[in-house]
Amino acid sequence: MDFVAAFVIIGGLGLIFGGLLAYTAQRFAVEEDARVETICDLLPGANCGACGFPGCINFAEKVVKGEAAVDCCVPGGKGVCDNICEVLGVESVASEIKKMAEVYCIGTKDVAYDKFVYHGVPDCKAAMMYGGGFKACKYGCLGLGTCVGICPFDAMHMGANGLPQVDVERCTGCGVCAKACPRGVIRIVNADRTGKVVLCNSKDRGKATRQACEVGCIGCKACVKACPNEAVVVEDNLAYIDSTKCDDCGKCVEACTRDIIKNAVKIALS
Amino acid sequence: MNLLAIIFVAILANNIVLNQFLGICPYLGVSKRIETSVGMGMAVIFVMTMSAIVTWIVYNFLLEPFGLVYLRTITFILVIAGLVQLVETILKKTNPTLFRALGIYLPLITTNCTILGVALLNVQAGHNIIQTIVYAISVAIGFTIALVIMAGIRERLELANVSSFLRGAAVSLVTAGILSLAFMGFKGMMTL
Amino acid sequence: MRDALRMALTLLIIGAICGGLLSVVNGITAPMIADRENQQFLQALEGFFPDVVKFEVQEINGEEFYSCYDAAGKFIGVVGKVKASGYGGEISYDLAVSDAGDIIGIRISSHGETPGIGDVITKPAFQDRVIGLNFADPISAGVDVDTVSGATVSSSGMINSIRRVMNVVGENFLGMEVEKAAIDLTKIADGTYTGTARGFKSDVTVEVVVSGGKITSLEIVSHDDTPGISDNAVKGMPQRIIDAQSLEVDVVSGASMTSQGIINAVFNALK
Amino acid sequence: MSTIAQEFSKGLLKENPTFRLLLGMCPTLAVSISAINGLGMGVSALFVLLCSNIVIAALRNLIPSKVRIPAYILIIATFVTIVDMVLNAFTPDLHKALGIFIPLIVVNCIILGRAEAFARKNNIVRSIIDALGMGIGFTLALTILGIIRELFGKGSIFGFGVMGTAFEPMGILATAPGAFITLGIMLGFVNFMFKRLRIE
Repeated sequence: MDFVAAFVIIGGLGLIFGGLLAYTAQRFAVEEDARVETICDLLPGANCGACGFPGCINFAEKVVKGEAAVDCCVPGGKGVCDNICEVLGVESVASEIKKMAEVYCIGTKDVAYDKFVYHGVPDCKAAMMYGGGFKACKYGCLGLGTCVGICPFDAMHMGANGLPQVDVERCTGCGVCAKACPRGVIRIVNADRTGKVVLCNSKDRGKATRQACEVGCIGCKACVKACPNEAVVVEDNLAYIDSTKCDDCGKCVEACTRDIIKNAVKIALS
Repeated sequence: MNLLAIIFVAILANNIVLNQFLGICPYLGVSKRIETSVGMGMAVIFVMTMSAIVTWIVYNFLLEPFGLVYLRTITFILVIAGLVQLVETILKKTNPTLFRALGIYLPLITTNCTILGVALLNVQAGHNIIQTIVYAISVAIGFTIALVIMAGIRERLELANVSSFLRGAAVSLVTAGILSLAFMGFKGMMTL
Repeated sequence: MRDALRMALTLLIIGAICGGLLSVVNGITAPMIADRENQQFLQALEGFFPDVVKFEVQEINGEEFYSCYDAAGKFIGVVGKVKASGYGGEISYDLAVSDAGDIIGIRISSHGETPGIGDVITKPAFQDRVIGLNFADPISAGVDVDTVSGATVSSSGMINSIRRVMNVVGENFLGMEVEKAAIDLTKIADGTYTGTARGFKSDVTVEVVVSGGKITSLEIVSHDDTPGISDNAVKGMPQRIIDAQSLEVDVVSGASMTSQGIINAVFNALK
Repeated sequence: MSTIAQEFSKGLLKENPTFRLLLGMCPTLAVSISAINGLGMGVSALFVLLCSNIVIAALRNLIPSKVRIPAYILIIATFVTIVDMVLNAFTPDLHKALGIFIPLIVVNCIILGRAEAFARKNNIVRSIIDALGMGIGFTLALTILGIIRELFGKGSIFGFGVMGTAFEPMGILATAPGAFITLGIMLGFVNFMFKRLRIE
């Protein structure tokens, strides 16, 4: 008797709930393309927003509806793009360029002077609210690690010199740090570029830069004159090197009095 | 046991999260933002009350007459799982943003110790149907209060200067410890 | 429609199999557990009554009382599995009373008292004060059995509960005339009497006026129990006692200690 | 697919259920008052996790995805009740020690968590290994927590007095706040170790 009662009661409850769930599943059915979930599993899931959509789930829905390009996912790169195309049955159009973040400032504590001592919330955006930041240079890196905290791939670590360092292997070029940096010190560049690069972001005129920092670019154009391939151009007191034209000859480095031009190729961090 | 005593004890003196340790996984997981906490609180209130009623009925009309008291845990957990799945499907349709915000923690309500705990406590204490409902609602409110307080604190903790190792769950556990210390103060005032 | 059926059927089958499996396993294990528990409790009883062989269970308003018999079938005593309310919530304990009415043992089975303070009730320091007392001795917290300092709430809770259980045991098992708080008003001469007893955490003094074999007025002269909590006891109890013209009134819930204190105080006044 | 060894070792350290995945908090906090309790809870949870992973992995294709959670819960609850009954009947003293923890296992998030995240997608062999890894990781975490709380809370380990009579036990560790704070600091310590190991 005991066996039958247990058998019937639990079985009965199971049946009631099975039926109830089946009914609600139909009545509240949400039309959802199965492919959305499969694609969502393929994506890195960092919700970094590099594709321009709020979170991977939204991107997956849009790409299935065809409202988003297949290779939007920057962190995923070619691999993810191929998988998506496979799921959607579309021919892959992945571009092979791998992107990377670069910190355009080498103004460490000892070379770049502070306007005042800041003991507020350890966050660059918060520091900016106090008279535009405690550093004399208006464009330099504040070193409070907003980018370190926000990086979804844990690719950004604070260096011993107080400036953030990019971990080349981990960085996927998603650009979250570039958007987060209130000073615009971080730029997204091609990971495989070679030649030289001007590691400064200061658009002040020479006199102001000299007062703020010992290594800031003063826009003296010495590098422009020294470069045999016209790879260097100066716009509002700041030098930029075009990596496609630069053949890494190093003449600009000798010409530069401020020791601000470094190698583009980074040695892997860890 | 008059109802006022039940309500007071369930919410303050013997808070289900801070004094009885039940429901910690969603408590830590969802209390990052106040909106999700309130959403989770509402879902828990609904599921807990419904499951308290249904389990009371099942226990008193199905299990006890047939002397199948040993099936108590399994039937309760089946009822709770069914109800949670129901809430999940309905929520997915009516409020998808809250559904995504709760994410993994909605199915985890099923294994949420509070709901099974309340069902078992009601049966053990021999509450009648009204006491069961009042107890379930007040425990759920206690859970929501603890959740919202925690969410409020954690939102401020994001900006605080917490060392990188203690950030996230570690610091919220220590905060929960201090909160539990505070709630312990109510314990002496009134006991069931 | 088809997968709806499949869903319902899956749950049905899994549920049924689980239910069946459980009942089979229960069928095997339940009898074993039952008689082992029986054995276990018998050993526990032997702790109190060495030569117990058989016991009967009787339930009185929610609490189980085990009357024990020796080999010759002679009634040798009662063990009650009873509850008291302490500081940290309910305390469940076993109280063993011999057929002569002496308390021969106490065993605390579960309590929520704060470790290090309230759990003195599990230690001889408290239990020896009560063991050996006879049914006839009046046991009331603070007057006959002083509470353990620092754990007043826990120990007075226990003592009041022991008094209550002794009355129940006396009445139902030992056939003694319950002398407890039922004072015979007619025998008391008119006049005003004062008495004190232990309330929640302070002494409660009352002034009782008796005339014509009736309590005409009952006033609480002094107490300093927790304001707010004890107020409704201070207001409620006198009226209840006067209406009932006896001390067998139930306590004001939520302030049971103070109410019990008032009853004991009146009892001491009219004793 | 990662190798068998990786599958097993990830449960111990990298994805330790208590310290990294933050699952199974309720029993961890409630039970780790003493080392023997922690061990007991860990072992019984491991056993149930193993059985349920096997059965769920075996049935993974038969159960329609819409009703998978109620079905898994039914299976887990059945195993827990069976373990409870069998222990109660055949090894009463072990059951007495583990008594209150066994019903707690039903609501242990690890088991449903692993069933939902792993056993549903992998074959039986992998599920067994995952269950072993996770179960032992959980037991380790619980025992360590139990040792710490018992050592400072009562001055003993596994019941043996260690700290001598002069030691004034910290009563708070036996209570609710103590559990929260100890686990919080333990999590901080584990994060610290992970950051340290990765950098070196």
